[in-house]
Amino acid sequence: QETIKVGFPVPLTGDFAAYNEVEGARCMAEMINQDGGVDGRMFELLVQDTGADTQTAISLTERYLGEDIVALATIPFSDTMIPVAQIAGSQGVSVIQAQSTQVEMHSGVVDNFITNVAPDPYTATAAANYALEQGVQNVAILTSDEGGSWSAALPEWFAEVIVENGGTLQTRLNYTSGTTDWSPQIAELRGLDPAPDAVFISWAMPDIGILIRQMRSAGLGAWVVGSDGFDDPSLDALAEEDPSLLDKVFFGTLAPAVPGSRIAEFQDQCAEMGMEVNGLFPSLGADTIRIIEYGVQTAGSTDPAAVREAIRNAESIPVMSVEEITFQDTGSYALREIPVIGFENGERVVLSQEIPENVPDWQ
Amino acid sequence: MLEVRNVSKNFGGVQAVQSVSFTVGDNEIHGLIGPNGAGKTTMLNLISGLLSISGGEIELDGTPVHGLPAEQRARMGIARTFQNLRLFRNLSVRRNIEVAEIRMRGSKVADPALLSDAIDRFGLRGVMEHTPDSLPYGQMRRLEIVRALALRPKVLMLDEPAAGMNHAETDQLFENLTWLRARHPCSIVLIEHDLKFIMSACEKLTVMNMGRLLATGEPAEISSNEEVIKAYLGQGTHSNGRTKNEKLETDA
Amino acid sequence: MNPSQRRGLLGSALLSLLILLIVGAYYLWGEAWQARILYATFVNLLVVVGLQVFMGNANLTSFSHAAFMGIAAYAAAICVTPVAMKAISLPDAPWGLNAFALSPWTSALIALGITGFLGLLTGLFIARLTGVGVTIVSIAILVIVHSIFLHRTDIFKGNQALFGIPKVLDLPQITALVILAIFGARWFRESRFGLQLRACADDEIGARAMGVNVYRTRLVAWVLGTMFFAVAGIAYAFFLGTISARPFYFNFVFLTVAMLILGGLRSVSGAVFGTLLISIGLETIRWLETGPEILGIQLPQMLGLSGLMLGVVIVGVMAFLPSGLMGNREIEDIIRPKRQETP
Amino acid sequence: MDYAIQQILNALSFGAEYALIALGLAIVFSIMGLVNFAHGEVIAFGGYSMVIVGTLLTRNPFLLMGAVLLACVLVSVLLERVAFRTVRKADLTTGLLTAFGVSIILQNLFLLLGSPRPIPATQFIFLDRTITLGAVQVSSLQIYETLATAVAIGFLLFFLRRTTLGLAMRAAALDFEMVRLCGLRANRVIATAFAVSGLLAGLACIFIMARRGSVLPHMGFDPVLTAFVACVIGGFGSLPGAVLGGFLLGAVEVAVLVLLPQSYGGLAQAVVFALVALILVWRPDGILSPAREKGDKV
Amino acid sequence: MLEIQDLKVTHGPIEAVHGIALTVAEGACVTLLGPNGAGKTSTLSAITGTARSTGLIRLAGTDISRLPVEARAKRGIAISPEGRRIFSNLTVRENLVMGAAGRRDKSAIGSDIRGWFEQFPILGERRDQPAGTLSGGEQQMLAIARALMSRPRILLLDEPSLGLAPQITARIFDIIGDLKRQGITILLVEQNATAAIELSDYVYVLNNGLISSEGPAERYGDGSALMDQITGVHG
Ligand SMILES: Nc1ncnc2c1ncn2[C@@H]1O[C@H](COP(=O)(O)OP(=O)(O)OP(=O)(O)O)[C@@H](O)[C@H]1O
Ligand SMILES: Nc1ncnc2c1ncn2[C@@H]1O[C@H](COP(=O)(O)OP(=O)(O)OP(=O)(O)O)[C@@H](O)[C@H]1O
Ligand SMILES: [Mg+2]
Ligand SMILES: [Mg+2]
Repeated sequence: QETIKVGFPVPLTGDFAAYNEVEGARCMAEMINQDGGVDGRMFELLVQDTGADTQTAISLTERYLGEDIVALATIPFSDTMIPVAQIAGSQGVSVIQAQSTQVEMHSGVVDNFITNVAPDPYTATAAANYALEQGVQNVAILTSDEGGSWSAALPEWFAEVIVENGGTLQTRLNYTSGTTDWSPQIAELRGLDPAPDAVFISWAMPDIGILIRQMRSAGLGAWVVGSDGFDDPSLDALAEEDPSLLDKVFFGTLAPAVPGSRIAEFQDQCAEMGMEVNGLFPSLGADTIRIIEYGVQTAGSTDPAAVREAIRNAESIPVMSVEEITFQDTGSYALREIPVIGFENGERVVLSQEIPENVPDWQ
Repeated sequence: MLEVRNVSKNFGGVQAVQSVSFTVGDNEIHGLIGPNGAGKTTMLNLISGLLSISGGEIELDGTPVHGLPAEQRARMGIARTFQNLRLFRNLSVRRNIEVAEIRMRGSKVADPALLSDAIDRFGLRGVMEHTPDSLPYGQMRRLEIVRALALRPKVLMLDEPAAGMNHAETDQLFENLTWLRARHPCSIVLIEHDLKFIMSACEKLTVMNMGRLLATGEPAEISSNEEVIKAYLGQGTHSNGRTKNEKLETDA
Repeated sequence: MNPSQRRGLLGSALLSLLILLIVGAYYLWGEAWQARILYATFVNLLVVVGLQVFMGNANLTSFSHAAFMGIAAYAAAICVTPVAMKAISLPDAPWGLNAFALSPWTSALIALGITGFLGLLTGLFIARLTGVGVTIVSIAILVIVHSIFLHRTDIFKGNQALFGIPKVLDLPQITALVILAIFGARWFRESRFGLQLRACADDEIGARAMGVNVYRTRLVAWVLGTMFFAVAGIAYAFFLGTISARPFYFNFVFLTVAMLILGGLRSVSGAVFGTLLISIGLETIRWLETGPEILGIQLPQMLGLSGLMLGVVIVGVMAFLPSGLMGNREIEDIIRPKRQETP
Repeated sequence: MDYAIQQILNALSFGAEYALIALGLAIVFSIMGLVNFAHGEVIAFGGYSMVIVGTLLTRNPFLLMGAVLLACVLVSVLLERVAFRTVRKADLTTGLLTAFGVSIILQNLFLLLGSPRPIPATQFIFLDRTITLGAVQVSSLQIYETLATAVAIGFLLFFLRRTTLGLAMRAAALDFEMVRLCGLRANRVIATAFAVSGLLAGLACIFIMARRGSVLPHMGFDPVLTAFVACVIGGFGSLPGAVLGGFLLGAVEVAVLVLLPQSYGGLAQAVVFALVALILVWRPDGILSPAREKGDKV
Repeated sequence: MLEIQDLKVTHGPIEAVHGIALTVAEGACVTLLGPNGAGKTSTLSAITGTARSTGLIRLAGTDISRLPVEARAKRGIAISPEGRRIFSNLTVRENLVMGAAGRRDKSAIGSDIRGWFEQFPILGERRDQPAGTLSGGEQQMLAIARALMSRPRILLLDEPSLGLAPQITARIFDIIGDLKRQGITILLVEQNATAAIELSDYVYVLNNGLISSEGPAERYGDGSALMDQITGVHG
């Protein structure tokens, strides 16, 4: 019986190891295999570490292509995804990425790319919509060039939606990664008149933890709004110190990973099977497997092109993180509900969940 | 001809050289002597350009050189050795010499056989592929001289070339210098504390003391100069016979 | 040509033979995907040999090579990418950068020119410094260039991909470049500049007193080194088709410096051996990391081993072989030791 | 006006942190000519020990501080023993590269045994309280840090200039064997230097942890890179130079952040490093020491 | 005081001294003569422990050949080494303090330093200058003074007159004479055979790593007979 081979030339070490989608993918593949596979076909994951190096990812890709894979996934950065997709494309194989939100993957540069999530403007819009509901008018955004469009353009999209709805963008402030002292930026924020209602930053731990803490102790009560970078278990540590620190914090993200959600349930199941899956990003790997499962089932074969065709044409594909996603209208990214997550007594709660309609023009 | 006129040098508060003048004639072996710390090495550094002068002038064959960088002076023919050896540790003896010779490659080298003869004469032939570290001290000193010679110097300045050598070796050095002068006529400035060596080798002496010029002249004049005796040679008042010996040798 | 230059030619020829043997082995027995690894190794080899030119001969530590490589890669990429592609990848580029496309040759020449010019400009500063000063300023160059790549996203796309670069080069071409580089670096080492630079490294004052213009010698080596990095950068862009700022930063610097010092920075052969050894070693470790089965024994997964090993190699070499595998020797010194002249 | 004072205070606090780290680098450099890039990993090690001790033994912040200091001192001395002792006689390049190697090893160990994610450790956060003085706000941490730096520099200067052990440290940098010939256990002298540097790293670690509340494998790299630059501006190996360089960098960094138009904000680091490069070209031996003429002397 | 048997000294693969025996009696001054490269410095390095050696080295009856360098120094061996090896970044004064670093009676250090500044006034003038900027001869004086700052039981001097002006050379030999009278044991390596022999009680001549001749100083007269032996000029 043939197997369903999926290649994972991904960073298991180095600065980007936290993306590790293999964790979720392994667990989901194991679950499906234990249930007898996809019409008797078992999943087989080919995994090797790239240390986030593009060259290595590419040579591993070529190697996996020689082993009849159905699809492959790699680090969610376009500088690696594009060449990997180009090479995979030459053999008809698709790249199915679980976490990639970068917009330029959808500019038509490759046609064999599918991502399980929606691009950055969607998260920005969902967050902005919720902020507007809370009466936010005046916003300040913090940007950095270091995270690509995620950290530089995403805040702008957020501001665009706010401004379109009658709000004001008061200022843009800049920062660099590894900031452990935000005093200069906070001094600037304190100088704003009127005081901002919300501060948007698309960034990650630990820097944002420090920012939130320093803002609060400097007496700045504005909402702190963010994107999927906030979706990290270590943010919850702030609640241990003082749950009220997180009271006015929320973020738009890729999928709802809150207590009681499907993702949390999945993580529990994995833990029972002895496979540790931590955090949102690794869990999303399970969606990749579910998407491929659907494709293989529908196509009735492991021919990569047929599988991709099946996935793109599906009205609805059931995945782990949400009930369903679809690629019918978009071709390369999933239209799915974007959750906005906030905190109640330090616990994550879903504040809103929608497929935003008013996404700024990004294409 | 090298002419030093009213040259001074101070390091912060230390007046290492104060308005010193002397002339080294063509083809002359000129001794530069004086007590420790008199400023001899400093004077060499000033002439070779490793230190910039605080005042005065230095001329080589009538061209002022005191404004030029050290490497340019070396190319003009001011070569030197160092009191604390400065050989290229990771280069073989051959290549140590080559570094100095390279400068000459563009121009037509006068007397191409000079180096080869010097290498034989100074006993380096057998160690051409060795690195300096593995050589005995005396041989390193000789290598410094040959290396300086590769610049085909007009003025060759030697800073205590006989330090650490015994009498036999000093004698041999003396012979080598004599040979050298016959083979490659040039002015030689010689700093030494071995008075016997100085007195027999030099045609002219300049004595420095505490940064100042004390006297300059023929060895015979110098050795009978009261001030020089007082400041440098010593008056034989010491308890052991050593200084008397030295005097004797001086007179010889 | 003097004897050391003749030996230099011999040594370069031997190293080239080694390179050709490796490439030959690939064509005979290799699998397609290994071509990538080989190509990447050769790009690194270009960089490491270029590093040897300055770091090895001057015995100064510089970390800016990744920056120069990046500059050349971007310059070549921006010039060569077809206009239609640039409309997608660089829609906001200023100064009409996205309105023209040049032939690969012209693009490469422009990239070399720009990098060389910047090499000269930075060299004017670097050549004045010694010791840690050089390291610091080189780090400054690396950080500044990286910041600009990140900041001017309209031109460089920052950490995002600049894609659509046509694939111009392949294994045969880079093999030729590597061989050229080896001859070049060896020629430099044995040239008057190389010799003078090595003398400066041992004793700067001594060298000046021997008529060596320290400043100019360092400058020449620095600029020449940047040309090697430029070629490597162009080769990188012309093969991969996609570049970003990420690979041209500290990680790459560490890797290449480790390669250089394993082989021994004083020798070109050392640079070559170091690169080959570390590349092979990393491939092996990468395979071991994933927990393969050897002789029926299932090894555990050991992630992070490759990074660890890189550090261990650096520390180990520095401690036990401070001048690297080759030290002062070149390949021909091992195969045909110098005859000692009899006195 | 208040705003200006506020930003000046910020600059001081940035500077104090750099100065503290730079001191740790400078002391090792002045003793054995080693550019210790692994200093940042010593700091990170302090952070990880805090996590371990904090979860296993005690959550008492003061005991934890002791544990962090001890851990940093121990690991610093251990590094000297296993890695740096072998390259003691080697030249600058060798030492620098060894330190790089050690830094890579430690970072990967943290990754392997710890996690690529930040691990929270929030026990020191209580140090970071905002104090309002009129319209100006200062963090208590900023005050502690500036004080700690001042005390450290005072103590170190006294130690190096006035005690035999201090003298021996400086002497060992020049001629290790000769120090032994003078009858001193030179190994111990150098170990002491590393212990002092570890202590400084521990102090810096406490302040950093108080600010960020979590550890990361590469958390030490950036601050040490900056501190390294501070050292060089001040004249490598000079302790007052390190402090001065640290404060100067802090000032430049805040100034660039505040004065540069926000659209150029991404270039802040570039501007800082460009300034550094220019300073170095102007004064190769650091701003404190005008280029000294040495002639043929060493 | 010092007794050496079958001493072999190696520098890496090179054996510089091939098995020599040597005795320095308590309070005596013994001179080691020999051409360049004979192994004189190597012998001294073996005694201080800075060179690798085999054989017996006994100081005041105890075998010290296994002791580390600093322990030997603590037992009273001091050296003014070849190449002077002053601490160039430390000031002149600090160099002297370093010399006394192993000493227990800290109180007398200050007066000892003043004593040396009287002996060598130029050093006094340069007391706060980095020692690296001293002239060659000044450094030599400093090296000797530093060795004596430890108040050693046995003093090893490696070519103390190297680079010194005649007057200072004379002074150095005077000082050595004084030290001898004070009962300090001295092992002297010198190129200046005449002066050295005059001072010393016993003489060893080293050639190519072996002792080629030895005897009481008187036997060598003014040393001129030795000149023929000490000819090993390389080349
Ligand atoms: N770079 C410097 N900085 C400060 N003082 C210096 C420097 N170089 C030399 N001096 C001082 O200048 C004086 C002259 O030194 P110099 O080396 O010229 O003496 P010298 O005549 O060569 O003595 P010797 O015979 O002992 O070698 C010395 O007292 C020395 O301390
Ligand atoms: N560090 C070393 N490495 C290799 N060889 C050495 C080393 N030190 C000394 N030698 C060799 O050992 C031999 C003896 O050297 P040593 O320095 O003991 O001679 P010496 O009698 O003190 O001579 P000099 O009068 O020149 O000081 C020489 O041939 C020398 O080349
Ligand atoms: Mg002198
Ligand atoms: Mg000797």
